[in-house]
Amino acid sequence: MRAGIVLFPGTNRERDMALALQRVTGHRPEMLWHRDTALPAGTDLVVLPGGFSYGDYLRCGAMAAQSPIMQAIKAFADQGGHVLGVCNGFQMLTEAGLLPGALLRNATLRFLSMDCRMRVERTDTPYTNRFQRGQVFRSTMAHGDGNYFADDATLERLEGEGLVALRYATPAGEATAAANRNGSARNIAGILSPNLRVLGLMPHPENQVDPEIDGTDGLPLFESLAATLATAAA
Amino acid sequence: MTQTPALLAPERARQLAAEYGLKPDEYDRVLAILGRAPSLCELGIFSVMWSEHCSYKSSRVWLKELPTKAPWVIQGPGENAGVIDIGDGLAAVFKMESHNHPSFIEPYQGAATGVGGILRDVFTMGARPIANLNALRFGMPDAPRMKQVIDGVVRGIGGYGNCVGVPTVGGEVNFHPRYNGNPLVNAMTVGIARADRIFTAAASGVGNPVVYVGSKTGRDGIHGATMASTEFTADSEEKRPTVQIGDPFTEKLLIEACLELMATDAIVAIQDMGAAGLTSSSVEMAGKGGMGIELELDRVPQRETGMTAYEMMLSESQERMLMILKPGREHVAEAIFTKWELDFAVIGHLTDTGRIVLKHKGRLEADIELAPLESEAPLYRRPTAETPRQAVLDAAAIADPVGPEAALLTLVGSLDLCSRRWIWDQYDSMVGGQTARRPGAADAAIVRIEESRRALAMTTDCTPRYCLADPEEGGKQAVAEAWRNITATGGLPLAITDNMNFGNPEKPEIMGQFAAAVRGMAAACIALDFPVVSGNVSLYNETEGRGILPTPAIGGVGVLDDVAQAVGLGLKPGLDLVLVGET
Amino acid sequence: MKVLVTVMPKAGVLDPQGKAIGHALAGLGFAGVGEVRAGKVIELEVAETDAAAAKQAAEAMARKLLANTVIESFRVEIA
Amino acid sequence: MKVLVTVMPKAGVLDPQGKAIGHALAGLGFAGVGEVRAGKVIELEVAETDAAAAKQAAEAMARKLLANTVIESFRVEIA
Ligand SMILES: Nc1ncnc2c1ncn2[C@@H]1O[C@H](COP(=O)(O)OP(=O)(O)O)[C@@H](O)[C@H]1O
Repeated sequence: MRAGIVLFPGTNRERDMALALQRVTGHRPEMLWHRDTALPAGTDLVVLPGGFSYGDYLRCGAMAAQSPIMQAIKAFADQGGHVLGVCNGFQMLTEAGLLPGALLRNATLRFLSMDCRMRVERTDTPYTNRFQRGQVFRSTMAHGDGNYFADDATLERLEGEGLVALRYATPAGEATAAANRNGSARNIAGILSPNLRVLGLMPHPENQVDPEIDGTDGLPLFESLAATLATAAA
Repeated sequence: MTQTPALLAPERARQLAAEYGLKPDEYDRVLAILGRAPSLCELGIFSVMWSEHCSYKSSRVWLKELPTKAPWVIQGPGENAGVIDIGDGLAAVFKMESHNHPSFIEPYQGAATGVGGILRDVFTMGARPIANLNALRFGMPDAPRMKQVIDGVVRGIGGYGNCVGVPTVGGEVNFHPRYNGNPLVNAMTVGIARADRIFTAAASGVGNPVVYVGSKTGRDGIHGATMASTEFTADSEEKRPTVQIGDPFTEKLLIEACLELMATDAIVAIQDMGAAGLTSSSVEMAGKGGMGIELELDRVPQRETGMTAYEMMLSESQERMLMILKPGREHVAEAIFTKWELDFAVIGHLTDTGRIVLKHKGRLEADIELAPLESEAPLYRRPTAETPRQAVLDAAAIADPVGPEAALLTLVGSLDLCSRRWIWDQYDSMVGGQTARRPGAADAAIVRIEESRRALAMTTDCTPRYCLADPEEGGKQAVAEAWRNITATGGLPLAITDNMNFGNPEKPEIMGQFAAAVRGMAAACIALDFPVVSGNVSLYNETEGRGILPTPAIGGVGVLDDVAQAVGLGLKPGLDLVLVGET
Repeated sequence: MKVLVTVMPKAGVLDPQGKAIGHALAGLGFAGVGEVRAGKVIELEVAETDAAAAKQAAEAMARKLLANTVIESFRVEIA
Repeated sequence: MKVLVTVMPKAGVLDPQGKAIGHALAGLGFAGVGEVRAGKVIELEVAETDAAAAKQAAEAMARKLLANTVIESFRVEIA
């Protein structure tokens, strides 16, 4: 796997993400700069990590979505490249139009930093093939604007095409309102592009990859990617 | 260029000095040092440098009693933050600082800028901040404005820490009516540096450039007294002293840019612009190095038009740093700061005159000899009155009116003991991916050091009602509790920082509390081999003419050689409970 | 010249902030307040001296950056 | 009746959001943009039918809740 993590002014979870990827690939991914206009040759995964790009001013991810590197990432995605956006990265993907909808202010109007659980809606994707279908895994969220919104037609299309990857759920796997702390439409925690290669999600599975820190619940996501991209490269 | 700045008329100067908080005899010393009347700018510099906040004039004689040495102490009090050796060539850099008054005026911004300030103290020394903690004291929730204060302070701490990407991993909160009009907001930052790459503030090298980086300077926080000054003629709205607003986004860029520059060999000395920003940073850097400094204020990046020398020197605009660079390295630094989209300006150079010389618009605005500014600074051993000892209660003689079950429920539901989850649920405690024990999970927070097996255990502690009853025992207890909290996680306690929050030091009973608390802290620190490496003093905390509870907040840091040794609070079925110590 | 760009949540888009404000106003005893919507206003000082041209430029800025038309609508005024 | 309350950072108070927006607009190639200030607008639907009374009520709401007068100023308009 040749992964690149994009650094924007205000990005702050790039090192967390690098450690998670290193754990599954054995080597450090490359750091890319928001002003770059091209991706390094041979890149097969671009990660837009969490943080507060441009301070979350105006709208989360809005200014980052206009960065020079985003043109290259759009082209990369159009050609079937894998793009993972986590938290602020998910917000950028919607702002850049790579994924539909928008992330609104949390329904509680507060920053939410806490455990959450997500149900895996399908396992035939590059990001989820190491999970069991319907498996519930724990992660942490840390965001002020993670309330997924899309109009009804878009939501119907996402559901119809099976593009909802992850939903907030109880430990027993029920997508209840109580499990949905930020108020997201239909408990949506993460969505995919139609070719299943672009994933945006709000929680931080990169913080659950180490038994000494906070358990390894998030590790299958990265193992899935490593498996997918190892096969692709072979 | 004239040889002396425009001087204030003698009567006017004396009157302004009083307005700026200089006592008559303090002002006489100003006159003696200068040998003439001051300019407005000079008077401003004396008044901030000799303020309680910058000079520690009431507390210094007592603070000297605290033990500050141990084989593992690399840097004790006196720099921007304390530094200890934690093994493997690594150092922990930490300090705690108060932002009490600003947090009452504007809770969100006051608390946010408090976090920003303490972060700068730590990364200034070359450390990457890896954890934030806090120690909060609020009034009763039903007191006027207090709910907004509590909400604003918590949001402000989270808003700043979350955005800069430093996990907020611990803290403590108390409620008491004596904080109704004067809440306490103490913020602590812990960073990690290479033990052989610590940066300090002492300037050296005649001719070396003085460089300003970060945000532009505005009229933020310039003390209200200036409004009365007839120097200003423009409309008052425009000249109003304004609240400092935090910009954590800029701070994040500043952290990355400074650490990037520190990896080169361009920096001679560096200091953040905290309270009285440009004044204290330039005076301290030159003073510590025994140098002179000359600044061209026209080159200071300015956010507003028409700023005077006085305003620039006293501005408390946030997210700014001052550096001395090696000759010819300006371009290295400029490239880095431009990449991070921050302001960068060479605003002066070091001299061998031992004086601070400020020029603005072709005029000399200040020319002060630095040595006496420090050596002649007022220092007081204020009268103290011992806190009367209270009779020891006989536990056996106290009836139990409610029974243990009801008592337990009352305790668990009390403000001081109820769950703090609603607070830490707003703080990102995981960013960085190294938090092994978050709030609520252990007696001290545990954060692993990247690319190392080692971890730090960190805690903040103080029980103000103990300190009220007996400040000496309360001081001891606060240190001991920090030590115990670290020990209980498997950590080896190494050193503390402190934040001494007290009332009006001119009242003997308050100064007595202060002296006794220091005595107690010192005794505990010596007994536990737990030295003080940094700290902060906040005096004049009064609510309705009454001092707050004496609150010597302690921030403790310890090390675990291997994060796998960390012990948390969670009980597992089948384990035995063992009680250690006398009950 | 000063240009004001006002950005509001679109009808049908959840506005938790507006809802919370409405709730708080009722709690403070302000009666007769119906729907509350919370939006943003961005005040731009522009060098352009022709009002129509300034308005057009501000509209372009709004479409490109200041508003997210998936969830927001905007209007531009010359102040 | 609809009432608009516009809340802006006071003159002289740092506006990091406005600064970042200005920076981004310049980066996108919009020339001639000077100072940018970012504020909030709150749109209230009120039962009151007398414009002066509605304005007065909204001013009271702004002072009490909608604006933080330590750092923000506000203006009220009838839409
Ligand atoms: N202001 C705060 N910020 C972050 N964490 C806090 C704060 N106050 C309390 N906590 C956390 O809540 C937990 C319980 O606090 P406290 O009752 O003071 O603990 P203890 O008595 O064990 O020191 C601790 O993990 C502490 O770090």
